[in-house]
Amino acid sequence: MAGKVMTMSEAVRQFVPDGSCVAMGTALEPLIPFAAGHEIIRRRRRDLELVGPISDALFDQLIGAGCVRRITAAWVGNVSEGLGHCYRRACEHGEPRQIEVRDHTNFSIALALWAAAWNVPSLPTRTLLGSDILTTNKGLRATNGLVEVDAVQPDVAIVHVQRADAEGRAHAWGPLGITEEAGLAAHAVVITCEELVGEEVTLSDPNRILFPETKVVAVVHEPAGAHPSPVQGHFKRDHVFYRDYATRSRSVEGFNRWLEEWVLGVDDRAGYLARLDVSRLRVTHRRPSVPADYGDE
Amino acid sequence: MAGKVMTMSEAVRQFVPDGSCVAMGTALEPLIPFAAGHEIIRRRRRDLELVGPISDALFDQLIGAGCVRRITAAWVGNVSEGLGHCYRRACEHGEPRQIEVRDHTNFSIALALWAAAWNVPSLPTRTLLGSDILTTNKGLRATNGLVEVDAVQPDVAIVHVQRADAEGRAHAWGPLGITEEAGLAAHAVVITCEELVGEEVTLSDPNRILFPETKVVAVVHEPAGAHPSPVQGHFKRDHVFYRDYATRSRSVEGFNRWLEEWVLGVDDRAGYLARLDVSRLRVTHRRPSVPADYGDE
Amino acid sequence: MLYTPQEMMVAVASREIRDGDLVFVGMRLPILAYAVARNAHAPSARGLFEVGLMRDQPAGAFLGTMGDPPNVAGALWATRMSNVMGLMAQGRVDLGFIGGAEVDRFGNLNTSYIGTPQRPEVKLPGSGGGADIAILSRRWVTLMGHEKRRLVERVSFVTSPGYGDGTAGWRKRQGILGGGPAAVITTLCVLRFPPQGGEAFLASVHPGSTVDDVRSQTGWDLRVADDVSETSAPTESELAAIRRFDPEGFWTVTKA
Amino acid sequence: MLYTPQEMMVAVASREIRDGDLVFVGMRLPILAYAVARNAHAPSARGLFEVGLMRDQPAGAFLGTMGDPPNVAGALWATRMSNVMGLMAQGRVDLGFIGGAEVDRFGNLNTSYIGTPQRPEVKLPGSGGGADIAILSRRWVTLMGHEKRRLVERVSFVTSPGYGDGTAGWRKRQGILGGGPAAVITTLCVLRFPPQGGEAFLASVHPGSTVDDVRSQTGWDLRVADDVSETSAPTESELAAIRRFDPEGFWTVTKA
Repeated sequence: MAGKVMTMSEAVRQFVPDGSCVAMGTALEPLIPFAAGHEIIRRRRRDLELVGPISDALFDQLIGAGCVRRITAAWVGNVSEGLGHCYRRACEHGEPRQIEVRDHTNFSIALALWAAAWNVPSLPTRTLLGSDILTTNKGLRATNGLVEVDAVQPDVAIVHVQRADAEGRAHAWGPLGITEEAGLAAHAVVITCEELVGEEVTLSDPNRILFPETKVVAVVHEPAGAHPSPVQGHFKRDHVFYRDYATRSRSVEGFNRWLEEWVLGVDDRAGYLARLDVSRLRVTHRRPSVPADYGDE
Repeated sequence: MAGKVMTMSEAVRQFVPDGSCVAMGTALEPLIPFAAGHEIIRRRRRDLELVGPISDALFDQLIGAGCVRRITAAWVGNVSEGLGHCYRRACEHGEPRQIEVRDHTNFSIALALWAAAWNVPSLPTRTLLGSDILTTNKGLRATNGLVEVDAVQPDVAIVHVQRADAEGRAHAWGPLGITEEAGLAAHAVVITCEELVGEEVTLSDPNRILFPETKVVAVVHEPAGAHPSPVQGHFKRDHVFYRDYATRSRSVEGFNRWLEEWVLGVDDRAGYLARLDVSRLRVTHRRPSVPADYGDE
Repeated sequence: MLYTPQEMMVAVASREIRDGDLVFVGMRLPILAYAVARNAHAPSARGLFEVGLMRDQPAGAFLGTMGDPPNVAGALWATRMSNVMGLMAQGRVDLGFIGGAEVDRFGNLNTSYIGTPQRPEVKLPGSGGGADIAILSRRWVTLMGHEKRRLVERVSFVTSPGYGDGTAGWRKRQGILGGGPAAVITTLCVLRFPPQGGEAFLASVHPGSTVDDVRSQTGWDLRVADDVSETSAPTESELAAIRRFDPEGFWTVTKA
Repeated sequence: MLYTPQEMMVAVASREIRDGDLVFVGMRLPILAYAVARNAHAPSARGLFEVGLMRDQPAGAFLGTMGDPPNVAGALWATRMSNVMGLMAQGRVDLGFIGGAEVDRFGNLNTSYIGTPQRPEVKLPGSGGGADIAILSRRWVTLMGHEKRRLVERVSFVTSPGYGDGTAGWRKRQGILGGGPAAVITTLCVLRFPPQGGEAFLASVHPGSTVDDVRSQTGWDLRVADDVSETSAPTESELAAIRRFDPEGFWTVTKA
């Protein structure tokens, strides 16, 4: 298993330099690459632009840790709990730093990525008409009854999937949000996966492969790398963990203690998992898909 | 198996009236709904607009049979043999009738359908710049370094798939061409399938379902309904049949004899298959995909 | 029978769903409202979820988010968000639900900024799919706790447009396709709008509250319908359904 | 060793593929050219097919079309055409192949109309993905039988633009991203273009033909390179590969 396989630390070191534009959490609530985000925090990355639709807590953590220069997203908070307290502090008091916000809707951020995937400057849409979001994001312009959504091209899309092979052929299932367009738009894709499998698995179903392997620069085998977000067939969502984060992140001190406990105070995902019992979240009941027959002769 | 299941004859009678705009052959060479096209010919449908990318012989047959008013497509011919002789006669001599041609490229027809799927008047692209196709299709307009591709919204998309259930949840695999955007753009979708299966099969893999069932108006169980085009896991392409069609369709008389033999002279697909040995084309070697686990608890 | 204000809101919201509707189901309470309606008067209602799902029945287990595994198992379609939004842009979504932080007398929602965007007093999470639903669905409903600071004369920032400045034809002038807000369901009452849109009025008051309570808790001089009524309380079967899908009161019992 | 003109064309086409290239593989002969290159000097070349496929090895069996089942088995990606075209629009396709009916001295291709579009003498099948490849790939090559009526001074209809009117910077002035034609491979010879584009010149003549043969079969006063050479004949291994992937000569033996 050589190929593009590397550790999370190596992937972040190589492919998420300071100042990068990074798409994460592209499937909305499931498959959020928290392990990758936490490594970005540990490596003290700075001045990142984060691109996403609805972001469930991960963007809030990166903002609180001071990694973020700009948010280009439809929503930043905690889906089951409400507000993102670090996001609030950054926008309201510049704590720990000022950030720029480019508001989008879920639909418009998808179109911004499709524009980049097709290499056009913008795409038109009928959403956003009559919304004040048009006044705060100069990448959205109303023109004769439509809104032009400017292309957003991430330097890298970090995507957590159920399984991938060493060359980066990734299978993900369940709702995909804007995952496909994020990977096609980005200059490069980093895959983190629950299972690292052989190509006899991935190539058995080429329709399920998310991206052309030519876009994938790194494959990180990171089981439970999406915790506390859910992974179909592997893990349920850890609602309690989200609630604990929401409560503790209300104050800067509380957030910093949370960050020390779960991110800075551990070396890697293994260290994080050592402090946690994920077995209670593990999906035990199987629902295998009926195979498709790719027979050719 | 009630639901939306009906015969091909019933589906064409109800959902392909004279004058319809019909998308077919959206996966390019595979999965071409020949059985549906032949029923359209038998029912003497007239003044149709046909929408597709590269069309492999089916559009040529519909043109030769006098069903077609307009072609909105990237290519009409016989992929392994070359020219479409009925298409030539119609364009060159108005035989059997004049047709209007709205030339597209493969990329531009896909974008025209995405525009309809997203309900916008047009989408921009960087293809077509410098091509004279811009002079023959008024639905394509060069404007400041880009080309605007006007939306194309079929009344109905007819799609052949490997399997579907009675409600029209369809699974297709292999290259999809512009199938997904055609179904999302169209007002309605007619599914023809190799296998009619229960929802325990289709819902076992919701990521493989092509369209929202709310768009599907008819499901026709038509094994070998794509012959002579290939169907992954079921049938190889019948190259000899395409060659025979190419040879015989060189003359009007030859085409009419071909049409009598294979379309007008049979009542339905069963009659067509009775004149043919498809067993030599059947795929016998299996390549099942590795299942995806949709376990949730 | 005792019930919480959230249970009242869910019951009222579920009654907005008509049989056969394609419902764009938002976060939190609307997920329960769809489940309740589907199990009662709207057996053929389908749910569409922006995460990229369509369903014709509620999930078999509790959902903390629409992307939780039980919402995927048995789904009719698992796809990209842009495909789901495309259906809504085609006018195929009959009813949408949006959560709001602030609503004003013309049904405009603010989920972005309290105060100036440059230096807000409160930065709210943002639109998510809210603006998309407000602009593209045929009709929509919002749910929120009834507080004077949340029901305001005019929102400081219109994230999801209702009837704008309330003048006739405002939405059409913006080029908006969808029909606009049908109701604001709060912890105290239900506000509705004239058929052609415009200014919200008090349509019904939940049991235990009065018209005066509602008006005193509303940030503008709230109009009251001549036929203002009492909202019918959740039925036993509605409550049973709610408690089946939210057994621990995650959504329907106020947190301390 | 004996070989057919089509085998010569496939061998020459395969030599245009560089190791590591992402190749947009067109219909017919280019499918064989990719197979030959992949098995010889370009082991890491990948093939991209407009039908919606990416591969890193030739199909295991004969292909009548790129959508035949053997081309799907073992594919690296089976997807929508628009995704494949998007990659090309991003400049990620190194080399494309286009079949042409007519080519002119500036490398423009006509696959649409001979004569006027309103009432053509010959209606050709159309662009397919040809114009997309001509405009969006980094460089492209076309293959065609060498006949005077097919190699013309100026095509009557530009389906797939080469260097337009041949003036410097014509493609850039059109806003075209891709680099344009690199070679025209015919049954008699190979035409190439100056680095900055413009007019085709005779680069090499296939064994058995002469410069005069080629010029007399060409519809314009064809320039000849000072260092015009003889095209090297297909090697035994090239022919072996061609015949492995086209065992019955479906593509490489002229039909009676």
